[in-house]
Amino acid sequence: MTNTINNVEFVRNLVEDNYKVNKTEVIDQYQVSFEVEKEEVHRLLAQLRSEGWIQMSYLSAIDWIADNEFELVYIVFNWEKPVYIQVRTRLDRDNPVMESIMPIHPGCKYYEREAHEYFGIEFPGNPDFHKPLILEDWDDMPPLRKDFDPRAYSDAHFSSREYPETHENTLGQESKVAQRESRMARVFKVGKGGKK
Amino acid sequence: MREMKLFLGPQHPGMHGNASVHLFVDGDIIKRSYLLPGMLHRGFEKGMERHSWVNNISLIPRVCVVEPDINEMAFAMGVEKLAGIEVPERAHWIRMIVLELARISIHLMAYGGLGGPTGNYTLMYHAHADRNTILNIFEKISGHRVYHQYIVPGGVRKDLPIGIEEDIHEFLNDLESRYTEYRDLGIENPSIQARINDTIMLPAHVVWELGVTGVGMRSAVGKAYDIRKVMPYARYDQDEFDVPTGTYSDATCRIDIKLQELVQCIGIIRQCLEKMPKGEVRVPFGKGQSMRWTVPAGHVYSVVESSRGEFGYYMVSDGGTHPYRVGVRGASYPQGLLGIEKYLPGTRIDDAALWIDTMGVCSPEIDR
Amino acid sequence: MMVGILTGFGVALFGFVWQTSLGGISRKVVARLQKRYGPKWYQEFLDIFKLLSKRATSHGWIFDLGVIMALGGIIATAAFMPVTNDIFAFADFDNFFIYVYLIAVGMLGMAMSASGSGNPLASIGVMRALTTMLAYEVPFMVIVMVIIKHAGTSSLRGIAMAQQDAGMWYMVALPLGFIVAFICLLGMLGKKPFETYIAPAELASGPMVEYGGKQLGMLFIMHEITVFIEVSLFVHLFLGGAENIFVFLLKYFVVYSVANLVSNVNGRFKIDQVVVFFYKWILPLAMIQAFVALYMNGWWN
Amino acid sequence: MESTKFSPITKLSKEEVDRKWWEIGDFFRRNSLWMLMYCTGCCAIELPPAMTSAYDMERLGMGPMATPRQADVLLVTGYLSLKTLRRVIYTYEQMSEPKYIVGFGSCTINGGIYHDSHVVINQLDQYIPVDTYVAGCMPNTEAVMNGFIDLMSLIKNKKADGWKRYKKNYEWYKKNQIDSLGEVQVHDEYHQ
Repeated sequence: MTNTINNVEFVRNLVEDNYKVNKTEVIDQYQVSFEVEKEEVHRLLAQLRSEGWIQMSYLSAIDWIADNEFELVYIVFNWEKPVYIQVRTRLDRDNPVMESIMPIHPGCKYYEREAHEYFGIEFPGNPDFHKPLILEDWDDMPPLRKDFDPRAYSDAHFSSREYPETHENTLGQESKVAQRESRMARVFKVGKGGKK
Repeated sequence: MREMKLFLGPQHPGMHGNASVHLFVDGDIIKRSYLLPGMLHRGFEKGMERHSWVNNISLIPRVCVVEPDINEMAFAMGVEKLAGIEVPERAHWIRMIVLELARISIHLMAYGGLGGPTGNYTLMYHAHADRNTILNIFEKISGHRVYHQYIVPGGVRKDLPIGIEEDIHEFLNDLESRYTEYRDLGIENPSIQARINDTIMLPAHVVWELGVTGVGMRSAVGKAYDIRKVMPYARYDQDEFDVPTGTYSDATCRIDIKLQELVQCIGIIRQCLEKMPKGEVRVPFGKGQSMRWTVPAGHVYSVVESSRGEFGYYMVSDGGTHPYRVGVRGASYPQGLLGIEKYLPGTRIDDAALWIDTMGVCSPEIDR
Repeated sequence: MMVGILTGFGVALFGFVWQTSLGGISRKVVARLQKRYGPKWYQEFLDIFKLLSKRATSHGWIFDLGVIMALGGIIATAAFMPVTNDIFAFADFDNFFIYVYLIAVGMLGMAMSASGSGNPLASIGVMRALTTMLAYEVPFMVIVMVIIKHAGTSSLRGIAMAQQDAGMWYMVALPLGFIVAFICLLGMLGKKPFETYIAPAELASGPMVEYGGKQLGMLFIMHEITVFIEVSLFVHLFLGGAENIFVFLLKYFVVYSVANLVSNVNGRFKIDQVVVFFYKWILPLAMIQAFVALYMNGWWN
Repeated sequence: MESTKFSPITKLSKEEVDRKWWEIGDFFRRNSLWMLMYCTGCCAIELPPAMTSAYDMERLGMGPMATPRQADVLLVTGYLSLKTLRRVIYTYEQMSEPKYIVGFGSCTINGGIYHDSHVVINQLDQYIPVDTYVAGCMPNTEAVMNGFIDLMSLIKNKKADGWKRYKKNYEWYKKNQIDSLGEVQVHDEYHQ
């Protein structure tokens, strides 16, 4: 294996010369991540594929709800020059549309379907991205968005087992409830900035 | 013959996981087939965002039930890379022992799984008997047979119990002595060879198109593409082991590669047991309040070589006490969904269950 | 006549009880082969009576009639089966072709009810059962014809007496024929190398997919008696019948456990491989044996 | 004076005769339980060691069966997502009476580690009648074998009557199922 340091250098020069890269991060000698504009993703992935980064490892999205954006991540890998390249782009959160990359990597047809189902991102070009894949008869918003609360959905739809609070004293010990309450009180006092 | 619809459905003796394959059959030949995933979906990635970094240690191994240690290792390495923790030397070697023991147990289960669809139940019984010895060793090491929660960010939960080396050595010698018997019962058995020779092919262009990794890729491309060699983690670079490869990838070649990998794992564990230094096993994280431990912001994709291929965790942290986003790249995702849709048609019904086993499709990884 | 009918039922009942207990014992033998203990020896009885105690859904009258026809046909066949030289139901009705004809009645009954159950897996299983039957019947018939030609009579007891008088079993006299017949026996019993029609991994136990409590119990009884017929047929044809009951039981036990052990170390063939295997390897062997036995009657008689 | 040797034979009423036959049937049902080969969740990884040479379930007379028609025990192993629960209900209703259910792991008792997940039900008992539970998040294989022996003793003293409960208050179960699952009808994407 060639020395991995110059692999990362090779990748950085290759990408930064021909594309407008917002941010570059070298995580370690095996991983590099680039933030690129939405329009350049296809060209970048096609060129990386021709350079040898042929395997599409992962495709998913992150929901930055604070700045109202989705972030799509494509991770490609080259077994000859072992560097994982993360290509990240930002999409607007209200109508997230991203051209499908099936012509470049046919293997990511189901990754895109899953991203659509979990985040609601449209992938025109992928023949059946809108079909339900994992969830069946799902009536709520796409579940992996940050503003979806699974606990509320679970309490609303599924009844859970109630455990009675009555702890009857079978062994004749003196009750421990008082100790428990005083300990909880101390914990809250500490929690609210009280001295240790 | 009009086209019939059959279900290699969620409830089927040939289907090991819990996914439903819809087969459109003409006579015995499969015309179209679709995998319907989602039976084992439990909102795992959403659950990760609701648990703190330390709570996730108990949720992580429950992703893929067949190889929990691979998930723990990938999660631990990711968190260490984000937080910049340096794991003590002995922990590296203990992690390698646990990972390789897990790899032996998975290969035994996969080899025993070959007995199910082909009908040779004796092979399945023998393989599961040996796998159970490994589970007992794991119970001694970590207290639980299947979900160990043993590899944690910062090293290993606690040191190996005293006297575990003898158990491991005894098991390895016993397994090695019966290796030829295993080969005769399975791969050299003419009635099973009739089922797996020159069938269920995986040509090289399909490997690149689907993104198949691991044994499938190594058996088709012929190069030693193994993450333990290409991107060595946890002292794999200080161990001598070679990676078996092949170019003509039919079911026999893939199963043969798995058996040769089994032998390599035995060699790795023996070297680890000798080279393991004494000393610390774990670096504590989060100065006492481990529930409020925060990991600095960043993106990382940590990868581990599982028995079925490249198993990756894509982790994003925004500096809080909870992971912001965790994506799991299952090793059998490409073969499972796209592979079954494009490359299962054309085989017979009897080969469907065998196709799913030898390709290593594991449905909990696909649904998460 | 009445005595004949009663002994006929006696033989069928004996065949069922003996084969079921032998099935339990052979499950323990196979368990030891697989490094475990295995069930109680009377486990097969427990399974059958448990099935008979359960309520089950019925898929129409063809489904139920077929099961009754299958069980009736098989019990009728077992009634004609001679156990030893002097224990038999009907003196001159133990002709070989009676068994071939009556077994077909049982098998067709089961095929009719399986396809009546409406499950596509069951119909595929039935198709496979008939093709496997086609595959192993032809070589078996060739060998049996040779035996009948040589023994001069086609009555089972006659063949057994011929072997006992000559003191030379057909196993030794027709070695190739013995091997061919044993492999065909594996096919008849539905043992592992040729078990494609009840393959759980592909067809979820083939024709027996839709059978529930009582029907499945009756099918299990039918299967046990079928195994009894086939193995005792094999014993009479090749191992020279039996003078007394213990010799018969011993020969039966040896043949059945050898077939069981062979089957438990082999995988399953696919359906086309089964037919190709029989017609490419077993049929020529049977032909060679027939040619040697009929035209080159030199060295052994 | 009547002879004390032959006490008059008390004429058993019809119910007692049925109960006697049912007890004999219970003996056979208890000693030859057939489990359904259906790995619904992640606790199913403890079944192979239980079935094979390590713990050998066949000693208890249990064996895996291929289809719901032939099986009498449905092992609900592990958590149940909505999709799996629809198919488990389908399978349960196909099984022949008398049928039993064993719930594996804490996910069938109270949702376990996925109690806050939007796809996993929290309490299996609301949807199908469960006869006995095996606790533990992945119960140990010994616990699995103990669960089977518990089921056998339940059958012995006639407490394993889940299928009777299901028949008696069928509407209650159906209402719970419809509330949580929307509809129990299974129509997949590829149903033509």
